[in-house]
Amino acid sequence: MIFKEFSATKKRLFRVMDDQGKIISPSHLPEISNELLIKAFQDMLFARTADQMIVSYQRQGRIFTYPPNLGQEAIHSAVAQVIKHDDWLVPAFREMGAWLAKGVTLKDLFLYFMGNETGGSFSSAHNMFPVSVPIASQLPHAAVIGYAIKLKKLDQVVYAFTGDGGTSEGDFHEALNFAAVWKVPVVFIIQNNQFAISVPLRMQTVSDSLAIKAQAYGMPGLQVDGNDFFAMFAAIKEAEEHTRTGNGPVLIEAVTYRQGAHTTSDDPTKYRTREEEEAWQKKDPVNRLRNYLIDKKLWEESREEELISQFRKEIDRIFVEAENHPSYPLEDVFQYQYAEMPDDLKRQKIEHERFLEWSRSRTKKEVAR
Amino acid sequence: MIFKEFSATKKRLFRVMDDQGKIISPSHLPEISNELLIKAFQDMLFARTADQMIVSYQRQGRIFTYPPNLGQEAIHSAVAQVIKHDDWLVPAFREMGAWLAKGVTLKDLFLYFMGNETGGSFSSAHNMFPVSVPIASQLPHAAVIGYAIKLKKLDQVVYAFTGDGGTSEGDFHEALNFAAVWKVPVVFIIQNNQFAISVPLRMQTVSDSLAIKAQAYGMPGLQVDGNDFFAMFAAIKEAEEHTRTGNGPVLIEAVTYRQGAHTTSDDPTKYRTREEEEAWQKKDPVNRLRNYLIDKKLWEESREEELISQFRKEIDRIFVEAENHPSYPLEDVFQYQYAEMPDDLKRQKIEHERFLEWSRSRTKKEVAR
Amino acid sequence: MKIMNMVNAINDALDIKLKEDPNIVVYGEDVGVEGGVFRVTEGLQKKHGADRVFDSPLAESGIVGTAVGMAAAGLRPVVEMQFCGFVYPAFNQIISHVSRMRNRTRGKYTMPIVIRVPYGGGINALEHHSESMEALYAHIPGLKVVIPSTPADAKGMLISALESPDPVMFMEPKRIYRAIKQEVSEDSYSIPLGKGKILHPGTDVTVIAYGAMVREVQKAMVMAKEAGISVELIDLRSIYPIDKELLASSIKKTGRVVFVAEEPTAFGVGAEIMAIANEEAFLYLQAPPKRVSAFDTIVPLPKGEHHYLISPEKIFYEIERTAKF
Amino acid sequence: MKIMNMVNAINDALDIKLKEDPNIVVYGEDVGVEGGVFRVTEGLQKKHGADRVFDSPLAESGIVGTAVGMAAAGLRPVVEMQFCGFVYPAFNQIISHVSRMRNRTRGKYTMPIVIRVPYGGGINALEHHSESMEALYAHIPGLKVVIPSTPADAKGMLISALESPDPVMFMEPKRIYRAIKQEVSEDSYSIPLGKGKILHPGTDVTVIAYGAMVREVQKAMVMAKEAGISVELIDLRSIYPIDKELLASSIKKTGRVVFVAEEPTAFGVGAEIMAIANEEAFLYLQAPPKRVSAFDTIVPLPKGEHHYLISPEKIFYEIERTAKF
Ligand SMILES: Cc1ncc(C[n+]2csc(CCOP(=O)(O)OP(=O)(O)O)c2C)c(N)n1
Ligand SMILES: Cc1ncc(C[n+]2csc(CCOP(=O)(O)OP(=O)(O)O)c2C)c(N)n1
Ligand SMILES: [Mg+2]
Ligand SMILES: [Mg+2]
Repeated sequence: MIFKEFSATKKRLFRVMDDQGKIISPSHLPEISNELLIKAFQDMLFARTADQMIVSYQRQGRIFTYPPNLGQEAIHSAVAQVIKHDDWLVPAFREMGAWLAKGVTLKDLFLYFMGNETGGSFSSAHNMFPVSVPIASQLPHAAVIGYAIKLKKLDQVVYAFTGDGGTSEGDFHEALNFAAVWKVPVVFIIQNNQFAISVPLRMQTVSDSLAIKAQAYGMPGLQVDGNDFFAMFAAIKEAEEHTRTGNGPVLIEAVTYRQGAHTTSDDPTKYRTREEEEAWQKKDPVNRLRNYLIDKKLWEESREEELISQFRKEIDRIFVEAENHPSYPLEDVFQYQYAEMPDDLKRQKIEHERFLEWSRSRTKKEVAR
Repeated sequence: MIFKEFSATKKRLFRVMDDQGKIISPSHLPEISNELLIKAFQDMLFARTADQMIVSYQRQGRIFTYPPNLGQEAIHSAVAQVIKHDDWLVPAFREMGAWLAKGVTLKDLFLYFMGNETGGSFSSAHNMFPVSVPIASQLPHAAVIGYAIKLKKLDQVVYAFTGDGGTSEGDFHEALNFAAVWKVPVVFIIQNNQFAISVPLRMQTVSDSLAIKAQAYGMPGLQVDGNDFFAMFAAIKEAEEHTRTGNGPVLIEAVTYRQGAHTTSDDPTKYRTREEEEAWQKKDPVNRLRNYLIDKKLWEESREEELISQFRKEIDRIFVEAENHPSYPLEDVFQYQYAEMPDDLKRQKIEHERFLEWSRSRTKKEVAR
Repeated sequence: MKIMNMVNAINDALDIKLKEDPNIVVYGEDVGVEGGVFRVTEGLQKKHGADRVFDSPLAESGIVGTAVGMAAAGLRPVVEMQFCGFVYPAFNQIISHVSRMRNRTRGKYTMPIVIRVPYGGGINALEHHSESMEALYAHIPGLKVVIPSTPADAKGMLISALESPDPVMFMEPKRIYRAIKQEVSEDSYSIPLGKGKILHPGTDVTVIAYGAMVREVQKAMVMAKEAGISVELIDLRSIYPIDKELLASSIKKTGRVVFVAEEPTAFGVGAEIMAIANEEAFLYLQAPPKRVSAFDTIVPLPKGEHHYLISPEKIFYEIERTAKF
Repeated sequence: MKIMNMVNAINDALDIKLKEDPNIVVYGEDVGVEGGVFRVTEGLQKKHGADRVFDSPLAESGIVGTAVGMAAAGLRPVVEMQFCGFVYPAFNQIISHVSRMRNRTRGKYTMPIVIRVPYGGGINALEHHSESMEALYAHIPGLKVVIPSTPADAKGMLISALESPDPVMFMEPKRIYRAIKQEVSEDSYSIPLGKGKILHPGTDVTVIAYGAMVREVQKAMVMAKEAGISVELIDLRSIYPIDKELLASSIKKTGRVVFVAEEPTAFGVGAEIMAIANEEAFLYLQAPPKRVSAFDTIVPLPKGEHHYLISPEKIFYEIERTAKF
């Protein structure tokens, strides 16, 4: 009913708690067990810890470019608590908490950001697409996994992510339209973190909201406070039920803020103010949920420190493991391009190996001299 | 105020007259002089006559493929009465009446559909783009002519056409978004003629209307009875004023019906019923306006016959002129590709001429034998 | 055996595979009720249901993009691009996903997608309706690009494409859609992709062509024969992978190469053929390999197309010049 | 004269022309406030105003498509595509409109558009960030495709592009954006498009390269010199139009050709070079022209990129083999 009550056409943001973590709309507080709630919070903590460590690994030159998730964790955790084993996840590239829920191992994740393809396939994650770097191009994929689900009468839904910037691409439009016309089970989630690299939302679109774009496709649209775990959880839950029961796709705009840089090569001070950043830090999703939990005596600050240091150890152990992972052989450049390697590729490989042999013998000669 | 009163969000179709040509909403009857109204009607008659003659020329094998306009003339005539000399027209390919208003000569038009590029540039039409065959790809052009207008502080607006099918393309989305964000003077007109070749609207989109897609871009959207000249004229007028005075783009969905085939190579009986066709013929825009005019004693049936036979003579004269137009030389294949012909192209031309010479001498030899 | 033109043969291949493989779905603009603007999918929706043969919204990127999702989810989509000139909106999906998903996911997701593309000139078409852009696809790692020149090949090659574990750009020379009729087996049979075919053995000049140009070369061969030149005609059939072995052995035999295609010349398939002639048979070349392909301009509208199209006479002219070099 | 890297030089060219020509507008994703992700447009918005240097929504087809409209209306848009791998969504606009508007309208509307494209590998980038797809553009009639290899060339060639009456794909080898510094004139000067340049005269082997590969060839030349091989190095600079005259005269002199590029090999620029070697200098060739370019696979992520990138040693290896043939 949230989708009706807060339909994007009404221009109301759906929130359950305030910026301090006080419940402001008890009637909308979703049913969720204390266990699951604590798990959801721990998931957020874990993702945040991993995220921050990756950023520092990057500063140490141990991985390449990385897009920080800081501040957007409630969205990912909400999906994580709802998504089922057979459901599909079609990621953009900034929703680590959701990936982990689908079974992506930290090691694969590290390998990928270390620039090792072996990780990028997320082989252990069932029914999950790889990261999609070309903005919004993943959305048509999501749209039509749904068609396959319908055709095969499977009990699955698809969760698809994009950013606010992604809504400007033609593929956003085509994907949502296909999904609506074909009435398939997809939950489209826009992480509106206010920026596409340096470009602020107002230069991206002047529509009343991003959620209202759902109108263009005849699907329900909802604008949610993406830093409010309860609101996100309730929205995802309702979206999931709606779409799983054959009512077609839905669009959720999760309003949030990218607290970190766009990627580790970006410098946000060039395009936004310290005041803005601080204002949003006050709405931090982890803090809000923590406040709530502490208030309800479900959590203690003391426990957190220990937990995080445990996380850190674990994360670092895996990171070192990933660092020690063998770098991949020449073979791997070739073998996955086609099911059966075309003669031409075979020859390119053989020729290159011949060169490598020559090079080795040349080096030996040099050394011998 | 029509755009407010009939805003797409209210799901109301804007009409002024009924299917018989009776005014049903006198308060919305636009101000228009009798002279202009008669001109508008005659424009529709002329376009329809030309259109029908082209279809029959095509049947006689005298031109190639042609997309008939039958049934959509009120939309074009409304634009024709409002568009100014310096305004831009960015066509799709099915709005002949609007082209003629921009100064496209019938001869050019015929040449184009005869497959002669000389016509296709519409050289006599000031500030008008050529026909855009790749669906919706013209819309980004329209969007940003508006930017040039703004930057140069010109007093111009842009009229851009697309079909209902065109709304599914990514370029529709990107164009409307750019125009809205950059707040430029563009009137986007969707001719919703119910079909994209054989594909009916319901398989194209399931949004409440096409006009409501304006919501996704934060611009006004209006659904108009496209077979009602008064409604179209009022809508275009208001859109023009709105956008010319710096309020940004607007979207008009003109609801109509393609009474003819998609093109002369199409057979509509494969995908629609005779009943449907007949139902729409009853709403024919020319008949509706004629009824009104006769009722108001502004027109007599007798006058029409003579006028049309005059039109036919004129059209046929020009058609024959176009048929006698010299076919274009080899030179023309090459000379317009670049401002200065690259050496490579020059050589391709020279080599081909050498071949042609050889071919001629060979033929002579054959003849001599 | 049954007399079929290429439209019938492609339709037959789709029909057979739709029956055999429940994962195949066929869609695109107007392919359902209408049966495609060229009637290639005519009757398939009636036979196999609107779930498996259907119309899509008018959006090429969406059509190919959705095929990616379907393929990952275990289906085998066959999508139609209405004309070669309208594939461009789908380029991002083709290059960024279709062609590389297997590699990027180390084989986790594969893309058994067939993209059907009617292409080529000579049909008195509107602008944007006569393009021959096979070279663009051939340059993209991960795609297969094939082009039949006869109904029988079209059927066998399409069946192979529909069994291919990797994406195939299946380009259909629309100029000969209905122009060539021949006996075609009604059975399911396949012709391996990646293999060319010697259509006519010869000793003086190797002529390499594909699609609608094969027939034009055959016309030129009548003149060549009169002139006493023995032509070996190769139908390339597969642009990528390209049959270097076949090309090399023929070129080594004749020492002379003429390549014939509708595409614009610069940076086209012809350039790759020239490269192959050198890389594979340098010491055997007795004349510079020659490209007979289109000018580097857009295809003119019908009234100018005769300037642009490759005529049998022009092919003969170049064959003769190469033979006499 | 001032020491500049390529980023500075391009920025300087834009700055000069923005001053000179009021019709120039510069836009794209992040080019305004941020000054571009590579900082190429840094400071230009401050200097020339947000009306003329600005950010656009994230939509490449929209960016190029709007440039078409601007050009027709008398402006001279310079748009940035953030990476070569992200041009694909704009292909339809580039092929269907940018490249052919002049021809379709018989010169009524022209397209003086510059599309800037940072391209190439070797920068430890994410997937889709290392592509070299110049061949795709070179095959499209109506475009010019140019690639500088030094800051000074970048400036002069960009100024020419900004004065070109026709659309230019201005491809920037991002690997050497900051790696090469040199004295560059602060004046406005132009280097004609369509002309290559002999960087180093030689007699044994003609080596043809462009962009970031020029520097790699120069490294290989040290080895070649040691081995007693005299290399003539040509910086192609313009992929289309291509400087056949220069290529022909050099190849006629040396009789041997090695082409070096980052692009995937099959159906690439290299193929055209092989074709030109044959068409222009067949009787002079003493060894098969050789392509040293990338495998026909996607560019690996950084950890695998060393397998894929063209090394100076590999270039030398092929130069030597060709010289000794
Ligand atoms: C098609 C395409 N164009 C440009 C880029 C470069 N790019 C990477 S991320 C990004 C901004 C994305 O913004 P948004 O969708 O809001 O996601 P966010 O980064 O904020 O999570 C851009 C422009 C790209 N990856 N793909
Ligand atoms: C990009 C592209 N895809 C496909 C086509 C083929 N095509 C020509 S017209 C048409 C249907 C257009 O429908 P609509 O936009 O409703 O315009 P209408 O023909 O009804 O006026 C199609 C699919 C095309 N011209 N361009
Ligand atoms: Mg964002
Ligand atoms: Mg229509």
